[in-house]
Order: sequence, then C-alpha cells, then structure tokens
Amino acid sequence: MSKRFKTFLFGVGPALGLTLLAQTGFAQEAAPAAAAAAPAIDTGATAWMLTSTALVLLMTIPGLALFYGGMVRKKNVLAMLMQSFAITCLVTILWTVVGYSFAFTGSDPIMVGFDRIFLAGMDKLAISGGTGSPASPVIPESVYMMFQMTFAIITPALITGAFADRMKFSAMMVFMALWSVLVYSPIAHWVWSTDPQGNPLGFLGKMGVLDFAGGTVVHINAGIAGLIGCLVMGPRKGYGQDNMAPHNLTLSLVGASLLWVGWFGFNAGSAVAADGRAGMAMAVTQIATAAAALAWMTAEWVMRKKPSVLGIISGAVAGLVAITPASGFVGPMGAIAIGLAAGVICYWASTSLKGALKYDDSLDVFGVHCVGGIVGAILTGVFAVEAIGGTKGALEGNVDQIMIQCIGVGTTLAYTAVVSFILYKLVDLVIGLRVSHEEEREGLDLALHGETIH
Amino acid sequence: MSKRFKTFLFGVGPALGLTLLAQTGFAQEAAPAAAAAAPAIDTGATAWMLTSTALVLLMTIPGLALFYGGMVRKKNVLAMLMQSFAITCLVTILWTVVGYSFAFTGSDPIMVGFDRIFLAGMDKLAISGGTGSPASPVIPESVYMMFQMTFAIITPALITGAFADRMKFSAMMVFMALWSVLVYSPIAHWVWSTDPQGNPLGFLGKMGVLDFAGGTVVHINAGIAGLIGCLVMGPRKGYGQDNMAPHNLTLSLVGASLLWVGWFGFNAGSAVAADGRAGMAMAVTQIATAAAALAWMTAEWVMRKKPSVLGIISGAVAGLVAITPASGFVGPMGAIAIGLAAGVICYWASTSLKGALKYDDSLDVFGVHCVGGIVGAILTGVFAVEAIGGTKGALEGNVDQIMIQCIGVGTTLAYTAVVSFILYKLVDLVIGLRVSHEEEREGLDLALHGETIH
Amino acid sequence: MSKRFKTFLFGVGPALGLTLLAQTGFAQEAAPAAAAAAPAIDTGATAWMLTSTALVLLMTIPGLALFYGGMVRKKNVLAMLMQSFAITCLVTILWTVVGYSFAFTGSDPIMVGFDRIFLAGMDKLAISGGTGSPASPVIPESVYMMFQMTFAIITPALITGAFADRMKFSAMMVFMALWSVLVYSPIAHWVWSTDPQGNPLGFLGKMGVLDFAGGTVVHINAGIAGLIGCLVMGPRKGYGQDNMAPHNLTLSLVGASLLWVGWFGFNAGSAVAADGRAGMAMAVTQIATAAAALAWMTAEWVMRKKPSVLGIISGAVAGLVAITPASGFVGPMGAIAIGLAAGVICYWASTSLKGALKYDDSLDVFGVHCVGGIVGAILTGVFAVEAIGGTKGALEGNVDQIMIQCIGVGTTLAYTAVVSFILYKLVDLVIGLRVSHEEEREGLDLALHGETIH
Amino acid sequence: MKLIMAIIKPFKLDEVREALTPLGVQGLTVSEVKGFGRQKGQTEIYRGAEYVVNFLPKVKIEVAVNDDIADRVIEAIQTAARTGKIGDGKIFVMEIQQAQRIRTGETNAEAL
Amino acid sequence: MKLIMAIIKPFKLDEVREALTPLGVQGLTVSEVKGFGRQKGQTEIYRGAEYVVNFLPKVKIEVAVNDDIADRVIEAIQTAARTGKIGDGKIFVMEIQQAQRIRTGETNAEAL
Amino acid sequence: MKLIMAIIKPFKLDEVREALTPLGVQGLTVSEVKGFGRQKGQTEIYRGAEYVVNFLPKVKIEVAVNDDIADRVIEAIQTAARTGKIGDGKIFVMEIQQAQRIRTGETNAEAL
Ligand SMILES: Nc1ncnc2c1ncn2[C@@H]1O[C@H](COP(=O)(O)OP(=O)(O)O)[C@@H](O)[C@H]1O
Ligand SMILES: Nc1ncnc2c1ncn2[C@@H]1O[C@H](COP(=O)(O)OP(=O)(O)O)[C@@H](O)[C@H]1O
Ligand SMILES: Nc1ncnc2c1ncn2[C@@H]1O[C@H](COP(=O)(O)OP(=O)(O)O)[C@@H](O)[C@H]1O
Repeated sequence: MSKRFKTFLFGVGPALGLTLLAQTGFAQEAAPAAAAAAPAIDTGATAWMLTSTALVLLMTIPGLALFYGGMVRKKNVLAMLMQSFAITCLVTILWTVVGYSFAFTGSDPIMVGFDRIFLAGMDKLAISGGTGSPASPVIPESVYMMFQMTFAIITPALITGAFADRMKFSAMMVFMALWSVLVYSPIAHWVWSTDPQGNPLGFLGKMGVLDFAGGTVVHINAGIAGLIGCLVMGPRKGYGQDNMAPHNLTLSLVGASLLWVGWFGFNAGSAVAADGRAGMAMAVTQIATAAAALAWMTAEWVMRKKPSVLGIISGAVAGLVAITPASGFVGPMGAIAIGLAAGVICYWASTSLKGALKYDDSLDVFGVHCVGGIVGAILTGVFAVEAIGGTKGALEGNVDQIMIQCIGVGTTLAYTAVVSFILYKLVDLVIGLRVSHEEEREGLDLALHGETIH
Repeated sequence: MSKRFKTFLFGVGPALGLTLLAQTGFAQEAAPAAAAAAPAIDTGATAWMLTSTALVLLMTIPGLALFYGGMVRKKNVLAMLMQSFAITCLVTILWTVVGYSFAFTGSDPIMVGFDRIFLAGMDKLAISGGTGSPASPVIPESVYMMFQMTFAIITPALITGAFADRMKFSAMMVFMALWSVLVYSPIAHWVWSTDPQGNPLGFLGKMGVLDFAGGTVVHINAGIAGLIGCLVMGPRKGYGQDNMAPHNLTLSLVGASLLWVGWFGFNAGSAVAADGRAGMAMAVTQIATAAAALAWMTAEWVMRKKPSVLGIISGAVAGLVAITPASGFVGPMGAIAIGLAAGVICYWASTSLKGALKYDDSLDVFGVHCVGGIVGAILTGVFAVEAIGGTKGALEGNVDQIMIQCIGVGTTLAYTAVVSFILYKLVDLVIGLRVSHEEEREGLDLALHGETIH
Repeated sequence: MSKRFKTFLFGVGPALGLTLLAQTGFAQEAAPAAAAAAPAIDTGATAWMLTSTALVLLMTIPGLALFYGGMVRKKNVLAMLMQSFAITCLVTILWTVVGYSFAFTGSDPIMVGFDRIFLAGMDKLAISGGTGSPASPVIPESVYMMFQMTFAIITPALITGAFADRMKFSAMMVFMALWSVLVYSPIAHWVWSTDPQGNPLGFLGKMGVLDFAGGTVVHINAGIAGLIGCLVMGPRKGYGQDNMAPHNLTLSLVGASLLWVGWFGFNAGSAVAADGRAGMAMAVTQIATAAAALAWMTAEWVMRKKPSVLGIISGAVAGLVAITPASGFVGPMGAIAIGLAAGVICYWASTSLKGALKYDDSLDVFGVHCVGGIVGAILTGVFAVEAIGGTKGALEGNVDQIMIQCIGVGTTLAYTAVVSFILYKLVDLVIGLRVSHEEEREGLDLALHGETIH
Repeated sequence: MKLIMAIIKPFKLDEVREALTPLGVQGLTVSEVKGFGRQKGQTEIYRGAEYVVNFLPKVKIEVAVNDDIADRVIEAIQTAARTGKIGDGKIFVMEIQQAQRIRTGETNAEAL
Repeated sequence: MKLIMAIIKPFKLDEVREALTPLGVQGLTVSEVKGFGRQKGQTEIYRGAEYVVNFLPKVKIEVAVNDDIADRVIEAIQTAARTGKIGDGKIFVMEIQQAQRIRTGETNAEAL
Repeated sequence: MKLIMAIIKPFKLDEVREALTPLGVQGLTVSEVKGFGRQKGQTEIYRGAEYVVNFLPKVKIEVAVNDDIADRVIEAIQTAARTGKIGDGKIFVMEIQQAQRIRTGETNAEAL
C-alpha cells in the first residue's frame, strides 16, 4: 500500500488529502489511541491473528499432548501430557523475558537482539493504532509477539516425543529452557527477523531461504534435537522385546485432529493478514495433509496388509509438517505432490530407516518432523509459484532455489545437532537425564508425579 | 455494494473517483496483488470465514469422530474414529479435483460445472484482492472453496453412524468417494450455486428453497443415505439381544460439544460475512440447540424416568440439525419453536419409530439428521422473518414457502435414496459391504486395522 | 470515530461529504440493511467477537466439563459432565428470556432492566449495520448478547465443582435457574451495564470498580456460591477416609487446556474490539497463567516432593482466574506478579486452608475461583497501567483504586453468599438437595442418569 | 460342594449363564482374564513395531455347586461354550470345604 | 492351609481388610469381578434400547491362611462385609496343599 | 492334577511364561489383581489429599498341570518371578479333581 499512498499524497490536491485523513480516522475506530502518523492496524487481520494464536496454542495443549499421550504405555501417559503443559508455561515466561527480543529484534544478521527484553516498550506500542514491529505492519505488536510465542512453545514440546518414557522431568525442564533460548530464538532470528523496512534481516532469510511457517525453524529443528536426545539417552528398557503398543489411540486421533485444525492458525496465520495468501495457505495445508495421510495409509496397507489409525494420523502430521515451509508459496498441485512425497518418505523413515539404524525415537519425532520438514523445505524450492508468494521455484525456472533451501536445511541441522548435543551432555552431568530403571519400570506417572490413571 | 459503487462512479466527478481509488488501495494493504477493478475483499469477513473453516473441520475431526466413537462398543471404537478421519482426507482430495467445480461452477441449473477442475485458475484469483466467485464477493475464492470443502467432508462422515460396526473399510471408502461426487456435489449445485450476478442458479435455489447452512444438502441428504445403508446391510449381529451400550459417553459428550461449538462456523459462517446476519445466525443456533436438548431430555425424563447424557447430547445435535436451514432466516422465537419441535420429534423417531420399524440404524443418523433436517427445513418456511433473511415465512403471510420447502426436501430424499441404493448395491457386488461374522464378533479394531485400545 | 466524523462533515464541503457517504456504503458491504445514521459495524471486531463467543462456549463444553469430570471418581463422571452440559442449555434459554435484559438494559444503577425481555427488538437491530447497544458500538447487538451469554453459562457451571458427587440433578437445575436470574444478572448489571453514552451505569461500575472480564462477576461470584453450597450440603460420604483420587487426569488436563485456549476469548474478547488492547489482554492472560502454573507446581514440588499434573493445571486455572479482572488494565510485568501470587495463594487455599477449615469443596471452586478472583481483583488495583486501560493503579500513584476494588469484592461476596444460602435452603425444602446414601455409594451415573462408563 | 472354574470365549458368557439357570444354579462369578494356549493371537502393528498378542481375552466363570448337579453343570458349560474352534477353553473342578452366605450366615448347600 | 475366597460388595473392601489385620493376616489378593445372583441389576437406557445389567460389580478376595485362624477369618469377613441387603456375597473355603513365598522360597506357614 | 496359582509382579509375566514352556506347559490363564502385603504402596497426592495406595498391581497366573511336573513348574515360577525384593509374591497349590477341554471334551491329562 505504501507506494500508492505516497503517489496519491503528492499527486492529488489538499482537499482530497483531507478526505483521506478523515477516512483513516474512520478505519481506526477500533484503535482509539492511534498515533496519527503510524500505519493503522487492520482489524480483520488482527482478528485473524488473535484467532490464529489461539489455534496454535491449541496445537500444543491439548493437541500435541494428546497425540503423544495416546501413544505411550498407560503408566506414562500423565508424564507425557505433563511435559507439553509444563513446556507451555516455561517457554511463555522465557519468551516474555528474552526469547521474543532475541528472535525478532536487533539489527545483526547473526547476533540476536536485546530491544524487547522483558517486552520493554511493548506496553505502549501494543495498544496504539500503529504497530512497533516491521514484521507486523497491520497488527498490534502484542498480537505478533503472542502469535510467535505459540511457535516457540510447540517446538520444544515436539522434541519430547523422541525420549518419551525415560527422561527426568527436572532434567527435561532445564534442557528445554536452555534449548529455547540458545537454539530456537537464534534460528528464528536467522530465518524470520526483518529490518525496519520489512526486508529479511537474518542471514538465512537474506540468502532467500523460504520458510513460510516453520519447516526449518520448527520441525527440522525439533526433529534433529529429538534424534540427538534419544541417541544420547539410549533406548527404553525392553525396547524391541516388551509390548510397547500405544495404550489409547483415541487420544492420539483427537490430538492429530487438533493439530490439523490448529495448523490452520500456524500456516494461514503466518500470512499475518486475512487475505488471499492466507486463504491459499490454508487450502494447501488441507490438501497436502490429506494427500500425505492417504499416502501413508496406502503404503502401510500394501506393506502390512492393514490400514491403521496410527498410520493415517501419522501421515496427516507428516503432511502438515511438509507443507509448513511451502504454504504461502505453492498452489494446490504443489500441495498434492508435497503431501504424497511426505506421506511415503516419512512412512519409510519411521519404519524401515528406524529399524535399520536401531535408534529408539519413541514417537518418531525424527522420522516425521525432521524428515518431513526436509522434504517440505526442499520441495518448496521446487513448487514455489511466483504469483502466490513472490518467489519462483524450480518448476518456474528458478532451479537455484533448491540449493538455497538445502543451505537453510543444512545450517539448521548442523547448528541444532551440535548445540543440542552439548546441552544434553551438560544436563546429564549436572542433573542426570534418565530416571532409574525402577522408576522406568514402575511408570513415570507414579514415580515422577505421584499420580496415576485409575 | 456494487450498485452504490457504480452509482457513485458515474455520478461524481473524476477527482472524487481518484480519491476512491486511493482508498481502495488503502483498504487492500493486506492483498498486495489486487486487480484495480475487482471488488476489494473485506478482511473482517475473511477473518471470520478462515475461522469458520477451522470450526467446521473441528466438527468432523475430532467432533463427529468422538460423538460416534463413544457410542459404539469398545472393540469398534478405533474403526469408528478411522472412518471420519479417512473420509476427511478422501473428500479433501476429491473436492480439490472435481467436487468444488461440480458444485459451485457451471451455468446450468441441473448439470454440474467443470470450470474449476483441479482448482484450475484459482491460484491466481485466490490471492488477488478481488474474488473469483459471485458466491463470495467479499472474501478470496480460496477461502470460500475451503469453507465449502468442510461441508463436503462432514456430510459423508455423518452417514457412517448408520452402519457402524459392520461395514468393510475398503467398501466404505469406495462408496463414499462415489457418493461425494455423484450425490453431494449435484445437490449442493442445485441448492447453493449462483450465477455471476450472485443470484441462485441451481434449480432448487431458483425455486426459492431456503437452506441457509445445509439442512437439506447436508443433513437430510446424509440421513436418508444412512437409512438406505443400514437397510441394505441389515442389522448388527446380536442386535436386540446383546448389550450394545455405548462404551464411553465421555467421548460422545466431548464430540457433541465440539459439534456445537463448531456449528457456529457452520451456520454463522454461512453468512459469508461478519455482520448482523452472522450474529443472528449464531444466536438462533445457540437457542434452538438448547431448546432441543432440554426438550429431548425432558421427554426422556417423563417417559423413562431418568434424564440421560446420551439424551441431552442427542437433543442438542437434533437442535443443531434443525436450525441449520433456518439460521439466517429466523429470529429467537422461531429458534425456540424449531428447537422444541426437533427435540421431541427426533426423540420419538430414534426410539419409538425405530423400534416400530425394526431397522438397525446404529447411531440414529436417520432419526436425528434426516428427521431433524426435515423438521428444520419445513419450519424454516413457517418462521422465516423478512427483516432477517429477506424472505417471509408462513407466519408473515407467505404460506407458499412451506410448499417450496417440501419440494426441496422431497427432491433430495428421492434423488439420494435412489442413487445411494444403487451405489451400495454396486459396491456390494464388487467388493462386498460387510465384514465376516468372525470379524464382526472380534471387533473391527483388530480385524480391520490391527490395533486396539489397551 | 464519531468526533472526527462530525468535524469532517461540517468542516469540508458537500462534494467531499458525498465521497464519504459512498465510502460508508463501501465499508458496509457486509451489512446490507444498515441504517444510514447508525454507526457502522467493524467487521474485524465482529469477526473476533464471533470467534470469542465460540471460544468461551468451548470453555464450558467441553472444557470445564472435562476439567471437572476427570477429577471425580469413575462412577460419577457422566453426572459431572451432564451438569455443565445441562447448565449450558438451561442458561441459554433463561438468558434469551430475561437474563440479558436484566443484566444489560435498564437505566437504574441497581434495578435490572426489562427492555430486551425475550430479546424483544433485537431481530431488527441485530442485523442492521449499527448496533443497538452502547456497550457494543462496533459490533451487532446479537453478537454482544451471545458473547455475554457464554459468560452467564460458565459462571453457574463453575459452581458445580463444589458439591460434586452428591447433589440431585433436579435440585441442581432448579437452583441454577434461580441463581442465574437472581444473582448473576444483577451483579453483571451492577458492574458492567452502561448508559446510552457508553459510561458505566451499574453502581459498582460507576464507583470505578475495575473488572475487565469477570474476576468479580464470574469467579468470586461462583466461588463463594460454591463454598456456601458445600457447607449447606455437607461433605461427601467417606470424605477423608475413602480414596477419592481423580479417576482420569487426562480428561482434566484436556479440560484445563481448553479453558486456557478458550480464555483468550474470555479476556481478549472482553475488549469488544480487535485492537491493541485485545492483544495486550491476550498477552497478559498467557503470561499470568504460565506464571501461576509454574508457581503452584513449584510450591507443590517443594512441599510434597513431586510436581503433579493436577498441580500444574490447577495453577494454570488459578492464573487464568486472577488475570481475568486485570487483563485490559495491566502489562506483562503486572501479569507475572499476579500470576505468581495467584499460584501460591490458591495452592495454599486449596490445601492448607481447606484442610484447616475442614469443608469439603470437592473440586476447590472456592480455593481456586473465589480466592483467585479476589487476588486478581485487588492486584488489578495495584498494577493497572493508565496507558493500557485508562486507569492508574496504586503503583502509578492511585492507591485509592485498591479500596475501590475491595468494595467490589466485598459487595459481591456479601450479596452472593446471602442469596445463595437462601436459594439452597429453599431448594432443599422443596426438592431436597442431596441424593440418598445408597445412590451416592452406587455412583450418580447409574443412579441419576441410568448410564455408565463401560 | 464343588467349585467349577471354566475359562471360555467372552462372547459365550450369556449362553453359558442361560444354560445354567435351568439346572438350578442361582449365582456365579465372572472375571475378565487373558488366556495363553494353543490358540494364536493377532498381530498388532504400530508403525515399525509388530507385537504378537500372546494373551487373548477370555472370561473365567467360577460357580459353586452341590455335588449332585456338578456333572450336569459341567456338561451344560461344555455344550454352551463350545464352538469347535481352537481356544474354546477349559473346565477345572475343585473341592469346596465350606460355603457361607454373607448376608444370612447360612452355610453350605443353603449358601449357594 | 486354607484358601478363603470371598465375593463381596466393592465398597466393603477396606472394612474387610481392616478386620483381618488384627487376626494376623499379613497379605491378601483382590480382583474386580462381576457377580450374577439373586440381586437384580440396574437397567441402563440408551435412546430406544434398554439393557438390564445382570452382572454387578463385586470384589473377590483371596486370602491364604493357616488352618488355626481360618474360622476366625471367615467370621471376620462375614461381619465386616455384611450389610444385610441382598447381594452381600459368599465365602468359599478350599484346601491349599502347598504355599511358597517367591522372594525367599519359604514354604507353607512361613510363606503367608 | 494341580492348580498352581502364582501372584507375581506384573513385569515378570513374560519371563514366567517363557520359563514354563520348556516344561511342557501349553496353556495358562492370567488375571490382573491387586495385592496387599508387606510391600508398601506409593503415596498419591492430589491437592490437599494424600492417598496411600495399599493395593499394588500384581498378576495372578493360574496353571493346571499334571502332578508329575508340578514341582518343576513351581520351581520354574519361583526362579523366573524372583527379584529378591519385597513383594515378589506367592505360589499356592491346590488339587484339581477333574479337567476338561471344552472344544473336544477330552478330560484330565489330555485336557491340559
Ligand atoms: N494348563 C492350563 N491351565 C490354565 N489355563 C489353561 C491351561 N491351558 C489352557 N488354558 C486356558 O484355556 C484357554 C484355551 O486354551 P487353548 O490351548 O488356546 O485352546 P483349547 O482350549 O481349544 O485347547 C487358554 O487361553 C487359557 O486361558
Ligand atoms: N453359586 C455361586 N457360585 C459362585 N459365586 C456365586 C454363587 N452365588 C452367588 N455368587 C456370587 O455372590 C454374589 C451375591 O449373590 P446374590 O445371590 O446376589 O446375593 P446373596 O449373596 O445375598 O445371596 C453374586 O453376585 C455372585 O458374585
Ligand atoms: N496370605 C495371602 N493370601 C493371598 N495372597 C497373599 C497373601 N500374602 C501375600 N499375598 C499376595 O502376595 C503379594 C506379595 O506379598 P508381600 O507380603 O507384599 O511380599 P512378599 O511376597 O515378598 O512376602 C501381595 O501383594 C498379595 O497379592
């Protein structure tokens, strides 16, 4: 809008300018304290972002909590739920204190920012008609901060699936606090932070890495941290021998459903607008998810003779993961392709690959989130449509985009793997990562939390 | 708006025209690629429709899945949940490929349209400031397509309750694919499609049939298809003898609650606007639902001595069904009347009528959705208020409307019954509709999906 | 907006006036029947309020139903769920008939109003571009009525936790009907009703009592009514001896999560706008909740050696309660302080205080809602920030505000305690409040509703 | 008196109960158990992992009867519970030394 | 030694356990069972369908005791479990030939 | 024939079953039970309330065997179920007068 606005201001006489002013006031009736010069907030976009924030929180509690909780054994279900809930609380405070500032302020492509420590200065901006942040020109900064907070919450919560049933709660909390500040915020800064003109500021964003809603920042990031975690901790007692069947896939199906519904906020919300791009992001999210779910289900039906509930919901989540970086850039046909690829490849990663490499990633965080995130990130470079997101993909001739996407993926994998490894080792030294064998056998619900399902 | 817009353009001089142009640009800051001449999208309406889409998806997964899943026996719960989830995926793809095009494009009152096969041409329109579809002048077409998709998803999912606990998963998938394309899309076309001026195009719509959010297209349609299904397949093994009590009404109550909340998107979303009509549609939805729930509960209390959880939630769903065609047309008093009628009549249909006719409609899809839909469709003709929806009902003197409503109901009943019957028979011939007695006894969870609740 | 609008109308010539008129029409495309003179509705605000209404309904069904249902013994879970659901239906009808009118119309600071009995006159206003209510200048009155209805629903539903496992369903329904009309509506009137100019009308509102989203009207109110209830009815059979452990904290965690997510509608929706104040209300809601959850968890960890699921979710709810009156007035730092205070104090009230006083408030409605509400109401007077909500708190020098808050708290406590006591005694006389010992032992699910969890 | 313990397929429970009533059996006690035997269980598959379920759901009936009808009770169970397919279950008979009805204190034959 | 098997109403479990401790009973084993007998069950109603629940929840206590205290144990159970209403349950006594404590391998009297 | 009833810690079930196969035991029946004994339970805490859980989850194995292998079965259970920690459980042996396979009607030794 700004260009037309300027053209207009200088090209038309003062009477018309006055009209426009009046109209600006008109549009701002919902934002009484608007400073005259600040860009007005768009109440429609704000409404959608408030909603999206609620939807993304719903993904973690109770969505992810149930998705994971249903897959563990009955003696560990409360402990599993507890982790998602406690991480939600923990990251909320950390994001308020440093996380948001680190990720979304500052002016260095690598170094994080300190302008909003303790959300300093946001009280005022948050309620003005304008918005403080170049990343969110049409909504209040408080809303943008909240929306981004929900992403910062779900990312560490995703990791907990990898080492389910064996980690100490205390160690988990300390690890996640460190990881959130030292891994999540920096990577978000590198991919998503913007300068005052709204252009990419972080070095990965500047390079042209496309990640609309967090394929790299959220899923690859969490997935690789999970893999490192389960490697460092070793397999569950009795892995490969005892029956570790999910105790209640009803919970997991509800969880997967809430993840799906909430993901509309995740992806379509990442448009930070209530417009056609948000609409298309929602559409491709739906389409890719369905394609991936059917692909995983079919692959399993062919290989194992039966289509399973766990299969179709795992496929859906794989599709949601893969379309995350691509939504906002690709169209319906790209979505189908990405969904089919994610469904089949993540099925293979969570069954054959895991079987071959013999790591015990309890709930397949690596196989679904890291692998699905990589599939999505790279295929974004293939299927991006200029008319939708402003960037061409390989199919429109911009073959380089694939390489750029790979750099984004590689950087995240490398940084997160190394830092996560160090953090796990550190926490292991100081607190110890694993519960005792007795506690693991008895179940974490009673051992760690003194509660049980009756 | 378009009329005022034109009047203005021709009636006022060029200077003012320029102002307006500038303002159009101003309002479109969230829609950067807007074609100058297209009507601008309303970000508030778009925000509400994005939200409504999420709400209606929530109705099917996990809402309907849980509502149904809680009512079956424990050995069949996963199979029941699986059906709603798999239908969600299946219809998403079909809707993308042909369904939306069939239902909402074309220019023939009877024959479906082919303009958006594979969503052709929507990439571009979806992100422009204007909208391609006359049915959605103020929101992007991608959002309208998505919103309608969620209706296309829930309709077949509703049917599955009728033949719960005995249908093959493979047969179910094939039947639903055919039904979605051959029954749902045509009926949606006949009732809801519009011409480029936004006037009704389908022959039922043209005739003046009122169906704000799908009493006919969704509920009567699904309800009659369910009845035919359970008649073709015959009763469950042990029906009338074995204890087939719902295994966990907690799940069903959660499902009913999510249906209720999601139905706000269904009905108020059908206003395709964030305005007073949407608000009134939401209000009457709430009021009719409460009235129906209390009516069913009271009827049961009187007849059976105890008010039950299954009773009150069944009544709520009956009320939601009945108000669906009426929302957007009736006011609060009409809502109370429709709710009370639906509660009592659906209670009678699901207990006495079913008992008398001896069909085994496992979860009362006919008794609640078809009967409730008919009650609502006809009473819409009675209670419609011109000031709300632009059409008078019988109480305002337009007695003919009742007859028009009956024609809509009759046409749908006849068409769906015949085509569904043929499709069931066809699938039975080719694949076989029912599982073996052994599998039915063992439970579908293990037999069909190799999983169980532990 | 209105001032600028007028200035403009009189200060600029007729040509520009015409432009503006055209533009007014433009903005109202979603509200076709707008009366020219009424203030236009803001579609963004309307979208957010429609969404908020759905979110607050989600808090009661299934949110609160599950939160409470998971905490009782298995034999009483359906009866517990039933209460929330039935209250939702009951209050919907009462609110339509008298409740809304009582609370939000009339012109007396104490006496309730009769202008909207049976929602008279709302049919028309609800769909016009303007809004009938001074309390909701930018959204249709139907939406405002619905939003407020969801508050009227959850308040009595909260009470049911106090006398869980022992009250007759019939008695509960009668009590709640009376309570809703005689307690809830008057108090809402005193705190929240406004005159035609939008200024506070009720005597507590006029006095300057700050209660953004219902710390007093909802939580203190429900909490004290609960305490009186469990005192009148006496403890559960076997209280202090039998194992009354929550049968399934999975349900409670899901319930707490939905309460949290839905509370965004409760608090940010109370801005009745999609603006920076709504955004800040959402942010402080999140922050205070997280702080309270961590505080309760930590207190328990220190005192009882283990952090529990029940602890962290109870803390979260305590935080949500406490920030309710303060949201819209305080900033992030105030939120952290309020959260920490609520977490620790409510933990103390629900464990030590309850233990010392020996009342059997089954699910700690008093300890969490009344105590949490008092903490929040008083601290609102401490931490209010003028730049956010227009009122200074004690920290900004307005020490009197604390006293004003205390008057609000005290009035509510006194009025509700007395009237609730009378209502309980009355219902006890006429119907009897408690089930028989046999029924209590057998479990309310079978005894009252003829159903059970299999 | 005898305690007759029968392990049967769950869906046969109602038939067995009905077969015993005509013999004058007025009460019995039932438990859900898991049986391991010749009958092979289903395979459950969860992503990569397969679990052969060795323990199958069975129902255990315990019924105390007077010596005189013991044989007819055994036969009735045998007939009612039989499907002819593997896994139909077993009947075991043990001696009860004493029986007592809690409500009345009646003992032995009168207690049943 | 005797195996005393008592089928009682579930809410009487704690009272029974407490009644046995003074007699020197140091352990017992409890199962949830369903009982069929003279006591009639509730009717559950789900929409049109009524199910009379023939099997009522009961608790089965199995306790192995030395012969010398067997009678006092029976009496204690009888007293503690009794409500006087139909459905109070039964006590059956059987002979144990051998008992063994897994942890130590102690047998018979010492094993209990 | 003997009925050997063993109450063991739940996680020992698979080991016990595997220990019995080599002895020729072809079937057994398992129930989930709660045990009260010397082993003290966990304390559960819910807000203000503490519940000491007196009854711990155990598994009851019932296996009917011929007299000749009874001692070896007892020994095998003893060995496989033992952890040496309190709460390992008990083995009780009772006499079976008669056994019958429902599928075939075979009795006694052939029925097992
Ligand atoms: N020796 C045994 N002791 C106790 N229960 C047994 C024994 N053998 C079999 N059972 C029980 O009988 C059930 C059926 O036995 P199985 O060998 O599968 O088939 P069948 O009864 O046809 O021979 C088993 O699942 C188990 O519960
Ligand atoms: N012959 C029997 N064998 C085994 N259990 C029995 C027998 N008769 C009764 N029971 C058990 O005892 C319980 C109580 O019996 P019931 O006939 O209802 O009342 P009462 O014990 O007062 O005579 C039953 O639910 C059942 O579990
Ligand atoms: N006298 C008894 N009769 C029946 N079961 C018993 C008896 N004593 C113990 N048990 C069972 O054995 C289990 C273990 O007993 P416990 O005293 O805790 O330890 P240990 O077996 O090491 O002596 C108990 O949980 C209970 O199920």
